[in-house]
Amino acid sequence: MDLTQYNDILTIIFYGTSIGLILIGLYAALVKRSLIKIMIGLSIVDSGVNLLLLSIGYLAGGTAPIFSPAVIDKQNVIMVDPVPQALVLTAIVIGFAVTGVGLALIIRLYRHHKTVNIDEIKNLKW
Amino acid sequence: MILLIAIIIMAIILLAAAIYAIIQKDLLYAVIATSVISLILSIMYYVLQAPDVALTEAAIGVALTTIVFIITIRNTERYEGKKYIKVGKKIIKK
Amino acid sequence: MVGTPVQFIAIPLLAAFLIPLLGKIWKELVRITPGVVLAYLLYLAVNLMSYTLEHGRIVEVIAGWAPPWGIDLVFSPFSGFLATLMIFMGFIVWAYSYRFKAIGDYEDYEPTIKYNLLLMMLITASVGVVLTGDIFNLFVFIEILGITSYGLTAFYRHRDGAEASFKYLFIGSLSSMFLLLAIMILYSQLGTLNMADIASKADQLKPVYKISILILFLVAMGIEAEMFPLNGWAPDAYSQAPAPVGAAFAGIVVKAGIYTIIRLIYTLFDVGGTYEYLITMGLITMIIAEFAAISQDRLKRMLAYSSIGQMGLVLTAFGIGKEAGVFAALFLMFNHAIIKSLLFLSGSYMVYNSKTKYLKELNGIGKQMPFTALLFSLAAFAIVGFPPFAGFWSKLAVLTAAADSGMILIVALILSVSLIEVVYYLRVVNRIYFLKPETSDREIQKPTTQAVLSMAVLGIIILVVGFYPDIITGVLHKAASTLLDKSSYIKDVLAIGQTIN
Amino acid sequence: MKKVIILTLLAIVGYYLIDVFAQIPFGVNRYEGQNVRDFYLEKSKDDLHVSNAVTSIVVNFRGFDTLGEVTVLFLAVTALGSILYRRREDAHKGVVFFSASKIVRSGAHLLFAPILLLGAYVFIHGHLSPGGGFQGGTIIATGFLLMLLAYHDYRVSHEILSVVESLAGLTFVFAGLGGLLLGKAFLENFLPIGTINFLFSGGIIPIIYIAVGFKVGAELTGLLYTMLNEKEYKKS
Repeated sequence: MDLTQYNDILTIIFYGTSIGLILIGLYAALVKRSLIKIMIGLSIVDSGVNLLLLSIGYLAGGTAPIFSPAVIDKQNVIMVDPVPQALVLTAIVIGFAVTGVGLALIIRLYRHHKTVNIDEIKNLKW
Repeated sequence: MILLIAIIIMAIILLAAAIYAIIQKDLLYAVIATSVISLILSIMYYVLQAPDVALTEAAIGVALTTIVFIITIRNTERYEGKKYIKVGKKIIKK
Repeated sequence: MVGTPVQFIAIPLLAAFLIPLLGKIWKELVRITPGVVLAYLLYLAVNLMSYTLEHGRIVEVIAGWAPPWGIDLVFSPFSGFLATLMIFMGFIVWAYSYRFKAIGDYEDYEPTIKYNLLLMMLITASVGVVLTGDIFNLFVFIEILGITSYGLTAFYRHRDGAEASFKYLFIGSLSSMFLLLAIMILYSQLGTLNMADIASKADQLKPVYKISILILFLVAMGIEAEMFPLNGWAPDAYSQAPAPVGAAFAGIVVKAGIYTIIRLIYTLFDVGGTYEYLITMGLITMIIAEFAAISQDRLKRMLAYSSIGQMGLVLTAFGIGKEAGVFAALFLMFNHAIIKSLLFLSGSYMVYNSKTKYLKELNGIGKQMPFTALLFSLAAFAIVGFPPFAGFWSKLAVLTAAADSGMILIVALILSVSLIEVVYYLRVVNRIYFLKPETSDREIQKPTTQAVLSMAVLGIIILVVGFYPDIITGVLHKAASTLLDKSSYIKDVLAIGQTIN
Repeated sequence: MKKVIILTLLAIVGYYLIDVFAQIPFGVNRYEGQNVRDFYLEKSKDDLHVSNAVTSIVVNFRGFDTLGEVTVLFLAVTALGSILYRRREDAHKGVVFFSASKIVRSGAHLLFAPILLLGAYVFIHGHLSPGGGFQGGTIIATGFLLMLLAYHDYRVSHEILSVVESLAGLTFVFAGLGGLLLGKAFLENFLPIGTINFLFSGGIIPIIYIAVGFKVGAELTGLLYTMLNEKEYKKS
């Protein structure tokens, strides 16, 4: 698949989508009053950041950074940057871990307060 | 060209799903929307030549994150806000 | 040399993976292992410290790929000093919580295992943050720090720990997002993640990127360092977490946050006005926190706000810059770690049996718990900076540094804020000794032997440093000059690359 | 009012992000001369004989990050267990859930073994093809998830999980310390590197990735199990 000629459109698509995801997620995380909605917002933000990080490592016309038997002997193969991919891999796993802990906290808050609405959980000032 | 159109459509679905996820009051649907986001993201990662990340996102984002959210919703409440209340097995508007 | 810096991370990890297995053999091992590990690390840290003071930085390469390709750990007088301090405080906190009742009184052993694991990893992650020379590795350690802090804050089931913890988690996730964005922009511009390499290439960076990276970084790390608008999580987390964990937050975690800000500004790059910004934010943080502290009616929240105020003072001192300012800041960090931890440790035994944790329940407790109350008042006198105690010298150092730089306004502000501090600490001391208790038949929880010993050690350190400040100032001067010497940092780290490749 | 403030804030953040990222060209080689990307690609092929460059970065060049990442998962499971912990007498008074229908149960049974096999395949071939310890481990966890959902009384032994987890973690750390003991750096390869694109290549990299696979699989299974058992406070 050759997308080199559409690079300008792709720039807008990838950067735009990821920044859009970040903003939508931030909006949900800051405005919504339901704790679960807040976690959904945070996970959307995470996805946006990951897409942004990955788009930075992309090279037009590059192949995946894998020296498979089909690629290994060819000269002048352009490969996309593997470093952001490794970083995103780490970030996804860490994001999942944090989401899991956050949701466990929500379950425990629900045990005590029988609600997941911030406005009704106010023992400490929010 | 077809690929480009496919990417554009995916980007639109991605943003639409994100907006749907935050305006939907039924949290279960919102969570399904986030899993749609993850699914499309994993295709996008593949387009960006990152099969490793695509596989991770598909496994963690689509499957595990969704299931963890669903477990939480099952243990807490399904609807956002105070508009809905559960009477017996039915959900009614207040 | 007895070992290498990587052991600071590898040994606790080894122990962390072993602890669940060891618990199956003999349950007591779960409690003992972290202490043994921390004691060994302390021995190692002191040894490496004496080596590095003589011979300069120790740079360790991981996986055999020299900087800028691989990850490296840097043990310099500056980072080594902080690491040693953290491990020492970790050991004290471990000793204090060895038989802490609220942690181990469950019939099954699960919580004890989890508490010990999380506490040990909290310390390890802070040490990792301080030692690492790679910016993405820093992110990973900060995430470990975050996860352990969330878990420990919500450790008690009967309190509002979960709420405080969720607040912390929410802010922490946003912070890690900002940090990731900053790393991303940095990588896209310079193509490297190694701090020394970034510092040497920083001139190629356009000002717009520099500013955006700095903003993202300061927002992200201001959260861990309790900088002004971002410290809403701190009082809740401090007061809801188990007492030893509160001490660990004050003594260890905050230091890691401050360290990252300082490393970024002093080593990587700065733009014009960064130091003034640090001074301003530090002063605002300090003033707001001290005013909040004086209006608190619960002991732990008061201590938490006081801790935020002290961190503001540290930031101000770092903002003053030069050798004197950095020295004063490091001295303050050392004193804050020791004294504030002692306040938390002794204070929590005093409020242990009161249900509401209000200050008024402390009336006259000094007669029932003479030793704990004595240590608390010693620490209170030390932290406000009364002359023969440790806190005096650090405050004096800050004031002289500010006066030397001609910032008289700062001197005046620090002095007036100290007055507030004196008022609310003396109010508590007065309450402890001279007011009549409201109820006479109050149940008293006696501190365990380990807790008494650990508190006594801290008390002795306060006295010793107070009378002979020279035993610590030599190290601090050396650490301050290492931090300021940016070019030798770059040279030392990148030179390893030349010797290996 | 609060919404307006937040929207303005978001507008500023958005404008600023677009402003910064508009200056970073997309899909263009930005680095000149010697850089990290080319170095990693070259060394992965020539020095480590690992065909998947992402794997060699994740496990070797930046293996320390991965060690931290595994620790994050480990601690997340620990913290989650501590957060959801309750005394024995409080637990087990939950409502009984219905098992899934017979079709689903047989289907789950049929799929269980192939899913585990797929997971193992993915992490064993992590250095040759896309995938690796994290992906394979997650696939294994989804296999257990299927069984947990199909059978309400399906039990996973916590003992076995924690033993597997600990052993896998120890393997990772010992593989790292092995280099240190042999006079090399922590996590440095000390085994023969084999031929590229064969299963036995890459020295300690496949070993570490297999350990990661077991660890992640056990951890995520434990996490799901802990959360799924959290059911008695359901409104009744």
